[in-house]
Amino acid sequence: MAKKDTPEQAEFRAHCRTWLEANRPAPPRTKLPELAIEVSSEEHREYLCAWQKKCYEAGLVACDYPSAYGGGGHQGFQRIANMEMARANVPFLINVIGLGMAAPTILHHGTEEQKKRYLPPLFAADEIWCQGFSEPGAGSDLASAKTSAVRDGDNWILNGHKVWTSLATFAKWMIIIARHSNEDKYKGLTYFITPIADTPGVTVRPLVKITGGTGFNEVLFEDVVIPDAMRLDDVGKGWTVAMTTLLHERGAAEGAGSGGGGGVEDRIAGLIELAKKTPRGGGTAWDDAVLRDRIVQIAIRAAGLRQTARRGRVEGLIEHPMRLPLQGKVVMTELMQDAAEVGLEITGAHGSLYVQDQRAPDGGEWPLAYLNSYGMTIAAGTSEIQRNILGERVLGMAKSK
Amino acid sequence: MAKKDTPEQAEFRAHCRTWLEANRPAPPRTKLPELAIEVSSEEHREYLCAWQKKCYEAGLVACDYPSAYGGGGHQGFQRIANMEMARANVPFLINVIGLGMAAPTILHHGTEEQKKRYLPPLFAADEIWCQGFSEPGAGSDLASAKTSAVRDGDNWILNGHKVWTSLATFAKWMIIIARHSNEDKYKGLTYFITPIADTPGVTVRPLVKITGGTGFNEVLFEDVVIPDAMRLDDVGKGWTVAMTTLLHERGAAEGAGSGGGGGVEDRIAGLIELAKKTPRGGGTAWDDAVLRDRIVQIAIRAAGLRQTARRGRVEGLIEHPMRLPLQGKVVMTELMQDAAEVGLEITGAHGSLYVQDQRAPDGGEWPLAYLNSYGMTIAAGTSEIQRNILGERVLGMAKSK
Amino acid sequence: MQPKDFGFGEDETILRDSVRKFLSDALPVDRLRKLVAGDHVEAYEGAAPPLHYDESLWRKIADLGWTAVAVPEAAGGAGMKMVAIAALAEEAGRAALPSPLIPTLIATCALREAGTAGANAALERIAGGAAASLAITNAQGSWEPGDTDVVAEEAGGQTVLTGTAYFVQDARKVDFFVVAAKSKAGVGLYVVDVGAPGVTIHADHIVDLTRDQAHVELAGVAIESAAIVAAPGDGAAVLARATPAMLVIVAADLCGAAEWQLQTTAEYARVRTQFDHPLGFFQAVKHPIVNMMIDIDRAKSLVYGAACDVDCGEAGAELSARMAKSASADAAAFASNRSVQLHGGIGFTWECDVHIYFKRQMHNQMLYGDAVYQRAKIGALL
Amino acid sequence: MQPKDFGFGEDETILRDSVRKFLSDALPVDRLRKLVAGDHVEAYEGAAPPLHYDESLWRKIADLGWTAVAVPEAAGGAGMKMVAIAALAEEAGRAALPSPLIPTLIATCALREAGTAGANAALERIAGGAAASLAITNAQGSWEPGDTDVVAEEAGGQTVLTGTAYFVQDARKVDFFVVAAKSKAGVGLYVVDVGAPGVTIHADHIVDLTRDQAHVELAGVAIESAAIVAAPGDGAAVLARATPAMLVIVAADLCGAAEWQLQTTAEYARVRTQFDHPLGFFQAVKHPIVNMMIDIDRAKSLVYGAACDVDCGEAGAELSARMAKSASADAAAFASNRSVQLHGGIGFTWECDVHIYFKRQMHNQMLYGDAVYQRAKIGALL
Repeated sequence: MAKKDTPEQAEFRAHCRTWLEANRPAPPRTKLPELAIEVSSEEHREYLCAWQKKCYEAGLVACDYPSAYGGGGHQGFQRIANMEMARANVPFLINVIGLGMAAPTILHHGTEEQKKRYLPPLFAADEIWCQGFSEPGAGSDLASAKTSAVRDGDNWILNGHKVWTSLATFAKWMIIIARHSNEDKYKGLTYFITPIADTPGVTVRPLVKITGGTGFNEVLFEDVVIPDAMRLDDVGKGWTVAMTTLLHERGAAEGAGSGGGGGVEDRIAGLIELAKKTPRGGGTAWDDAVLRDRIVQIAIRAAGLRQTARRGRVEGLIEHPMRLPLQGKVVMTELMQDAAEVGLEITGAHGSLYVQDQRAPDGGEWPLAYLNSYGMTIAAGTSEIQRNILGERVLGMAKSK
Repeated sequence: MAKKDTPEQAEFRAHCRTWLEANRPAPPRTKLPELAIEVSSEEHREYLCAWQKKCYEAGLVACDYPSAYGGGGHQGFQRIANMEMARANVPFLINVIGLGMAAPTILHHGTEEQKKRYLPPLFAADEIWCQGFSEPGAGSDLASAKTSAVRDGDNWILNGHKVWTSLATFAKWMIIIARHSNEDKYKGLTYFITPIADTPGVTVRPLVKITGGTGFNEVLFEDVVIPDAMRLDDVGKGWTVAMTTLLHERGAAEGAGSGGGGGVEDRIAGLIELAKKTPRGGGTAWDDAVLRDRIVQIAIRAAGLRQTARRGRVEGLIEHPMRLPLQGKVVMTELMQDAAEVGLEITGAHGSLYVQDQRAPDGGEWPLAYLNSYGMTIAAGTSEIQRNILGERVLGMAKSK
Repeated sequence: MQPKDFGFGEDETILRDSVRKFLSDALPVDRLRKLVAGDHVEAYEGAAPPLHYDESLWRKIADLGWTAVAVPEAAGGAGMKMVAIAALAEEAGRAALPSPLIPTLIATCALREAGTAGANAALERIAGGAAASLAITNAQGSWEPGDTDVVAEEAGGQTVLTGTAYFVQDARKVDFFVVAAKSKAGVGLYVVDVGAPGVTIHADHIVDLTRDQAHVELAGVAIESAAIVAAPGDGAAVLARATPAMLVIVAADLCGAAEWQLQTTAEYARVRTQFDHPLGFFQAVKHPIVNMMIDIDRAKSLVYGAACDVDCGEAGAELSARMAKSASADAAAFASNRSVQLHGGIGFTWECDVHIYFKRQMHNQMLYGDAVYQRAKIGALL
Repeated sequence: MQPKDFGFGEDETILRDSVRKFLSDALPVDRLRKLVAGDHVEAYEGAAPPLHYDESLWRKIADLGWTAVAVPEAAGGAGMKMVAIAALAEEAGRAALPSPLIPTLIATCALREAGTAGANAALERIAGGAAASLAITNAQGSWEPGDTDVVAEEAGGQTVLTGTAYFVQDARKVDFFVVAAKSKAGVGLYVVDVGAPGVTIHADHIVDLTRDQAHVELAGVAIESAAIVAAPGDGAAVLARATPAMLVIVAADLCGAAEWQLQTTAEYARVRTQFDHPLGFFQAVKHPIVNMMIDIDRAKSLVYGAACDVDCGEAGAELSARMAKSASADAAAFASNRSVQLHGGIGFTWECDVHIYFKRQMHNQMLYGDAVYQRAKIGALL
């Protein structure tokens, strides 16, 4: 059964609702991207940092973290704040890697000093975080990371190459796993916080996506010196700490997925609208029964996603606690991909026209969205890895690797 | 480029054509099953054995085997005979396991005596063969066979349990792999010919299919004594000999697949006819654009199969020699399955009615064919195993096991 | 505003748990197998279709009050919500229950919409343990009310029904039919007892082993006024209002059976070893099973969403119920396909239980319109 | 009776091998990348769409006689069969060749069907190395001849064309257009030189990096009688007769590019290691790649079957060509999807070549009707 709000929670919910209604920001000059990890313009960064800070100051961010570290000190408030922010359809929080991955990891494995130093500005979006796990040779297989950390007195010297680092152009800090020893694949890893912005030896290079746009980066480390005080947990505990991070990745992905508010709903509504306005034969694409059947299949999947989000909170209708939560990423991203593909199909010959073309339907959104969708089915654990996780953790089948 | 017939081959082709036209048998009293391995009635056995014998006597069977062993002693004749039999749409040859698997294995690994003893009656369908590889615990993983063969002087004592043995109720002989040693998974296997009919200790039990019908069997061996002279090749060579058999399994599957002549073509024609005659809404199911699109997809796949069979013989249009041949089984059986499923869908509520029901469309063929189709996608190497083989042998990817 | 939890609270959870417990005790799969698939020759080759039916089990079910669950309290029932009925149907599907429960629940939902004395009397019988089934489908398989092949005529102040209703579910297990018949004034609905003079039940030979289907011939069956559920002209609207509930029940049954297929196949993948690994090690096995789960979860969420729409009297209930049926039918088709295929050789045999569920799914997928049919209807609503 | 080998004999094999050899030497993928994807900003964000074109390569191609392949011998060409043209197009797809070869072959096939002096003159130009493109599609993207937005009027004994042709392929790389224009007498076809007075080429901003597309504005373009390919009223039939050949050419291009996607992805699966295994060890990688291959082989077989039907003048050529296009478009869509996904992170980057093919496939899938469109047409023919 869905948990009923306690009186305090009910009061907090009301607060969120009132505050959000009163403080909804005007939209930025140019349209926000769908996902926080796709933010690439300085204008959007500024706008979104200011918005997160305002939400934090209103008590809608870090509600359940201890107040000693800048949190609200409550229990079960963040879920409510998230629900209300989604409901109010306000912009997303930009520091998504920080909130979703770095903060819980630091809370769990950090020293008292680390928690006090890093968490408050993270919550306020005064300092943006990024994450350095993937490398050119270690995509899905994170434990084969080769970036090295060599002890040098009270310091460590980092050398290596990280890829897929969203938000790195804006980030002050990165959470990173590095190899201090080659003896054991897993026990040879140690976990650090490393500075990114204005740091000697660090090069952030935006990677170009297949869309032609940027939005994620590669980060090169050349003899980067960091003090031992920036190590998280013990030497050799890197893999364990990384597991804590990944445990929270889903949350980050969900946060990222909620995008500019109702990404999926917008996409589906747009799809139906597109079909109804696109001429085909004597009528519109919507009159084509085969296309309509496809669109309806997409609409059913979207409705299913909505009802599953609802069912996920009804204990009596759940078979396994992780069964619905672990599905979220793969179901949502594959739906967005298929929806974009059907949209592209509807546009027919016009699907050849890209964003700069004045005659491109919906400003070229459909080919752009379709190309971009592969970032979603690949990043943060490919769909293939997600299916492994579901089969192994929920259905108890043998590990495939 | 397609090989041109030599003058001898051209003459043989003309002979096949004339003979088949003159000797086409009247259909049996009840309809033949789709595949040789599904023959289960004595009436059909008799009819089909007589037909194969007649074909053999006319020189259309075993054309390329040495004449010393009852063959025709030619080269490249069998392909022509097969093409002409398919073209003439005559009944299939019943001794499909014998021709496709046992005969080439015996030719390759048998002694002179074995070849002379077993091959001629095999070709004439005087003796039907079956195959004993699969066991309850060893389906796709044949090398884990547990049926034991224990040496006892000049004899071997067999104990074990084989499943999926098509034609066992009619068979005089079985080719079988058995374990003579537990030391090595592969080198512990030896290959035998074993009698089946009227043999003490052998129990043939028809297995019931999900259709409710029979057609394949399990065979139990309890202290069955066979002379060492029935061993094929050396002790410990069982796996190697089995590989020879499996190399020819595709041929057997193709032979089996050609069924009563043009199984796929008949199925597709039937599907379109069904749609055109099935009332739906104001018109017929064929008027439903979504269903029609599905049927057309099936028809395209069937046309593809036809053109691929043609292309398989044009050297200039082939990328890899095994690429098309190794696809045949999985492509054909999955097409048949999907076609039956669409047929079932077309029949709507009437799809609930089974073969005994007088109102069942096409005599209940569609649910029956759909259920039966799983035998085809599972037997003789599941579709999953077929895809492994294609990925490994044709595309050079790493073995998945 | 709708309840966030679909209104699926404590009462519903208790009902569902008790149903699941009862069925897993009373009808474990080996007992089910013996009951419906004991003899393959008798199953499909007999002159008359077999009636695989444990009547004592059915009496226990009626005594437990499951037939009364959907009956309004005013007619002596429990008057539970659609989400509870969905849960009951889901469990029936999970157990592949061979009983007239599903048609009775469906008939109940139709009767609830009529609001007549005749309907009320029929509901009271169901609350008391009687089983019922709709007899509304014509020879072509259409259940659009106006398409019925049964004609109602007035003769001597009485209504007389003539014609045949087809695809009547569990016809040989129920006590009465709710028949749709047309006359000049339109379609009416009538209660006809299975033993009434003029009624002949012709059992169909069907694929599904867990149910019973027939065409029911009505040769001048006289209807008393107390047996009129909906007067001529009112029947079509009653059935239209009941459609979302009917679809939710079939969809829930599909989901429950698909869950059984999922769990059974996953278990097989955990224990069966090939090439020195459990089957589930291989992604060609693991990933399709995960896809089964994803499909089922989508369908199940849609079922409870639609049930809640029915409970809340939402105008959108037809849309959401058709979505639920479409998603459930597709999930079931895929679950059936993979459950047989991934069991390999054994999955193709009569002795392996997967075929029992496979066939029940085939039947339910088509019942009251398959996925393509539902999507065509949805397209018109979007 | 049709040749068993599609008529694909020695001459065709020699042509195909020489084309493949030339392109793999002249345009290896790193050279292709530099040519069409050197700068992502210039590719998509410039005010004018870039023209990625190696004209010297094109001159070599013309000198090798590839434009003459489809031109009848009577017009100075090689007069090769459709199966040879298909092989040429397949190789162009495999190399993702950025050139006007494909539109020229398509225009040639249309001109071949006209049988007029004007068509003959145009064919002679192509045999001599000129490039051409059809300009027959309207603003809505329809290439049904009667839908053209260009109007032909008689003025002072001359034909004058006014209007705009849309979705003209490789418009900035060709020497002349074959324009469909309608008048009271019906649709006619006309040769219009790219530099003729009144012609303005507006380049489109497109996704595909390997080609060039434009809408071509015709502001009172005067046509001499020698430039009339099909008189008013004859144009629609000419295009209808050319349709199977046009579809075969696009389908062959799709197959060739899909084969590149298959081989490139399989190679990645052989060499890239994750979790201590080459990617191809994992069935979630291996099986989809095998499915790519199966789809491609089906499509390729249909392409050569349809080409042979064209060569044999079969009435069924339209059916088989639409099947080939449908199967090829579906094969390409799947190959594109998996080639990016299975390359993982790198596959989503501009530096990985898979996106170049992905985008060419997207373009070709839609060109002259996508898979769903073709199947609707096929349904009407069955």
